[in-house]
Amino acid sequence: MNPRSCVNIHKEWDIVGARQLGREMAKEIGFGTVDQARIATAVSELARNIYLYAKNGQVCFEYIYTNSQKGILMTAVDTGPGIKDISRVMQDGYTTSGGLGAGLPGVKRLMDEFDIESAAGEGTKIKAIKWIR
Amino acid sequence: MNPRSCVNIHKEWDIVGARQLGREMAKEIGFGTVDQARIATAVSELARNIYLYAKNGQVCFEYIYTNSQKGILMTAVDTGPGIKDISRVMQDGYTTSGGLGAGLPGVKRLMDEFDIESAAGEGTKIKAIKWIR
Amino acid sequence: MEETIRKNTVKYQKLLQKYIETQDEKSLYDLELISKAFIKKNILPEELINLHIQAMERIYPQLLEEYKLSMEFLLEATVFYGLALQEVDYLRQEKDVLTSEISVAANMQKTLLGTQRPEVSGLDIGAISVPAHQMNGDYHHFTKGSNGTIGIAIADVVGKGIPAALCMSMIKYAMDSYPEATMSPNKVLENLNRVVERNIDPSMFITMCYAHYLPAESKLRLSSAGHEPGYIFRAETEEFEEVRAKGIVLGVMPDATYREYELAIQKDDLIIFLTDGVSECRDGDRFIETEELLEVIRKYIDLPAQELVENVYQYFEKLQDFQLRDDFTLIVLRKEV
Amino acid sequence: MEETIRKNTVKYQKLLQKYIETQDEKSLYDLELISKAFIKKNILPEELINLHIQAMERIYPQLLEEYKLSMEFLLEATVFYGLALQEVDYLRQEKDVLTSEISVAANMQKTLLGTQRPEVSGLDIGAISVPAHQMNGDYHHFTKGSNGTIGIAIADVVGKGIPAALCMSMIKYAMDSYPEATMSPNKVLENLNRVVERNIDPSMFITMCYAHYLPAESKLRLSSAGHEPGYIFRAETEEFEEVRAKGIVLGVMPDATYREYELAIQKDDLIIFLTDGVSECRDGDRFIETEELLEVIRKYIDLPAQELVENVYQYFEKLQDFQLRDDFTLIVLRKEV
Amino acid sequence: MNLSVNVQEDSNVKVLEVSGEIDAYTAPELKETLMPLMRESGNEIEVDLENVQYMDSTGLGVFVSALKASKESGSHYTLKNVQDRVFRIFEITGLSEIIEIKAAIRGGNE
Ligand SMILES: [Mn+2]
Ligand SMILES: [Mn+2]
Ligand SMILES: [Mn+2]
Ligand SMILES: [Mn+2]
Repeated sequence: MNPRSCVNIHKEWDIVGARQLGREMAKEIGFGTVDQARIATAVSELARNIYLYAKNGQVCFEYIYTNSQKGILMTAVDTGPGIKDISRVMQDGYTTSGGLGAGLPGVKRLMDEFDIESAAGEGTKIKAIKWIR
Repeated sequence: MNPRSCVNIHKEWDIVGARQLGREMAKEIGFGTVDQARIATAVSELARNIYLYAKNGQVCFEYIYTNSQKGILMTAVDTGPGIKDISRVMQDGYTTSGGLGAGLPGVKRLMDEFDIESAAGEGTKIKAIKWIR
Repeated sequence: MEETIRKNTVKYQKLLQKYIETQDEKSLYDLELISKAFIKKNILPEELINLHIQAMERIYPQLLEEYKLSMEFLLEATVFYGLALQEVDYLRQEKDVLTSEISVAANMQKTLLGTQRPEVSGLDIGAISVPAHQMNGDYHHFTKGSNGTIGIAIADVVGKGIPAALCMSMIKYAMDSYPEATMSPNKVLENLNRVVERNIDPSMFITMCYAHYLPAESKLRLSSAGHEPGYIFRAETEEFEEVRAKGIVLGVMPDATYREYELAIQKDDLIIFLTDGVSECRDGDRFIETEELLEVIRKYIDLPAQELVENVYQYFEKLQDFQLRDDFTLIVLRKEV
Repeated sequence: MEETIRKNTVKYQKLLQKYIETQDEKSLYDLELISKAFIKKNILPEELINLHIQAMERIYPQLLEEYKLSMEFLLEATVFYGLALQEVDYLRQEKDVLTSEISVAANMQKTLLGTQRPEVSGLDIGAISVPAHQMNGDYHHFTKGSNGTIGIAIADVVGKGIPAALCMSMIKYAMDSYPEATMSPNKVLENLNRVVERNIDPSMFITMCYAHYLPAESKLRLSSAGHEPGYIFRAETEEFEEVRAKGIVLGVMPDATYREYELAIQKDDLIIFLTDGVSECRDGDRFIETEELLEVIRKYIDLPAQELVENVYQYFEKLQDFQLRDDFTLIVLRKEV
Repeated sequence: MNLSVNVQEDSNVKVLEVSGEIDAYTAPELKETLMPLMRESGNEIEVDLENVQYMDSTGLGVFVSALKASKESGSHYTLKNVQDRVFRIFEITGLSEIIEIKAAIRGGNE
């Protein structure tokens, strides 16, 4: 069985909750200190996006396994305004955080796999995976 | 009186000697840890340039004082091939160190004032000042 | 910067102390916010380490000498990280300057190459030209002669981007000096070829198709300088007919000559011109086949000409994940009467 | 990357231990070399901190728990520094793509605008044109008519860089279509003005001076479209004479007309044409004065024409700290007989 | 070098007080303020260049496009207090013939 744990994001404090859950699950399955910190940072970015732009949403974590690897999958879902121009927000240098290399391109860098689906008016769904090295 | 101390640069080991002298003089006059490290790094870059491209040269240090400030002045002189296109080597991104942000633009950043004179075939003279904050 | 550091030293120290005592996630979240602010204010990694050292010295005044030394060592190791980081600002500025310069040039090019679809009763014309980058290396142009002849030019410079765009303007200015409507298509190409050959870089060339549509006679006369073949959709059979015209590209042979082809056009026939940015669209690593392109055109064939070309463009834009690999130009003319 | 870290962990640990024991500069120098290698291999700051933690744990197995926690905290603080650093790579790549595209275009432009100084016995011609950025928004061109007339064109588009360069090619192609040698200077400008006015962006214009030198009659005929005044150095008096010709810039008034001026040239006189990139050089925040420019020219006045212009250029290049603010074009003609 | 543009409304006349250097980097700022006013119909605008010591051809370009826009909108502008170095380039380019520069209060040129 592969339990899935989620944190609802409504207020800023929930970002901390999501980070904590993500970090604990990452530690549990065997990620090192550096990767724990990176996963927590990625969670922050996703949760903060929900908090700032969609107001309501959820960040979920689950373990994933392949024949040769194990890792953590995080899913951030919201029913906010959605992203009109995905290629633009995924552009490096274009970040809501004013060019810190963060934002969604930052999440993509911190994690190993990244996928985004969004429709204007319908919300956004982001999946990101980090594998244990 | 303002004594001037110099280190001749012939071999790689001399780079270490120049760093040491620069750091000691910087510490002596009251620079903090961060600035000591930056000054040492700037010395490294200048001394290494001499060692790699001019073979022979000298790095000198002296204290300088104005009414309101005191600081350290370093002078790197060589009689090497000189720099043909100064504007090009002073360009960011163009560095002999392969884009680490170092090279001469790096020295300029690490120090507060920077001046370069060079003539092809006659060698190069670089002056750089760091003021105590 | 000094000010920010001083203000944040206390905050950092408190957070650090709290974290050492409780290891709570909240302190780490607050730390994230501080560290972001640091980067925004250009506080370099070595300064962060120094701030950490100072905080530790206050929290643990009896800290081991070895610890302090180890931190000085670490600080030293981060100086180059700081230097590398400072390049971000510089690079971003440089890139912005170039990008804005290019966008000004792209706008100029738009003004310069702007062409109006001529209003001709009984002829429905649609045209779209979208550059892969900011500047267009495809060219198209319409003219309407006093005798009613419609001139249609479509061209593609080798490559794309700024060099292609620069080259493109050559065609524009050279064409400006010709009495197009009265000069036969092959003569237009022969003249252009001489200009291009004289002025173009040896590694470049231009493909071009020039056509006259004669409404009174319902005839299309065209010549091609190595350009992508066009098509005629025959209303009667509902089949596409390839319009292949022989001729060498512009800019290679100083004295090239071109043949003129003549085709009869029937009511409701559709004349199609395009550049290889249309015919060589890619779906992932796969190139689309001609049949596929024609099927897409067929799909929208009943639409007014301008809607037709726009729909075809949108189809391929999406197929290619919104990233054009080459300039895309598509022109259609429908004989309505 | 893993591999580099592993290899360097041992080295880092040894250096750290040595430094803690002896505090020698040599370890710090070696550390510098390692840290440079780390950055080159994209080892991020948080990984460096982690490597430091591991080294310390090995050197001091009984290290305080507080120390370890403080280092974890520091590691966390550096994650954003790592992200910002990664942007450097990305930005550098983007910039390189643009720069190389522009440099291809700049080379094309050089081929395109290339002009030969005509060989005329008794006339020594020197010309230099250096763009401030990669592409040139200044234009100059020489022609030699069958009647011996030397045509000299010098022009400057508003602004510099790519947009100016794109615009510049308009002059080139339009000029190509004129029988320059037999058309009077004012007619050349009037014709060009119509082309420019039709095609140029409303916020742009071009200044231009067009001249004919008639060796047989020792006369200079010229017209100016708002261009920077030229000079004649009179050998007899050793004084500079300003050549101010009235006329509005190209591209503003559709039906502008230009006056033709005629000057007699004596043996050893020097005719000087320039763009405002020469006359508006800056020394720091100070603009040079006309007298200063003329003094510099005077300094090199005995040199052959080409050496003269090159020396003047080098003088101002150095004065401006090797950073041209505008395209720089200087032409001189010396009547030797 | 920065450029600042202040708009003063002074009994039917809008006065643009410009100060700083007008070059390729700052000209867009002037353009953003001046052009919308020029495109509106019936505006009377004075551009005060007393505090502009330097202007390059990009700056002239702004005034050229303002002139072209004014022909369509029927708005009108004049320049005043133009400094010597700046006036020189209006003169050289022949633009002083088609752009109204208020001679009476032109600082230092008369
Ligand atoms: Mn192309
Ligand atoms: Mn193509
Ligand atoms: Mn220019
Ligand atoms: Mn200029």
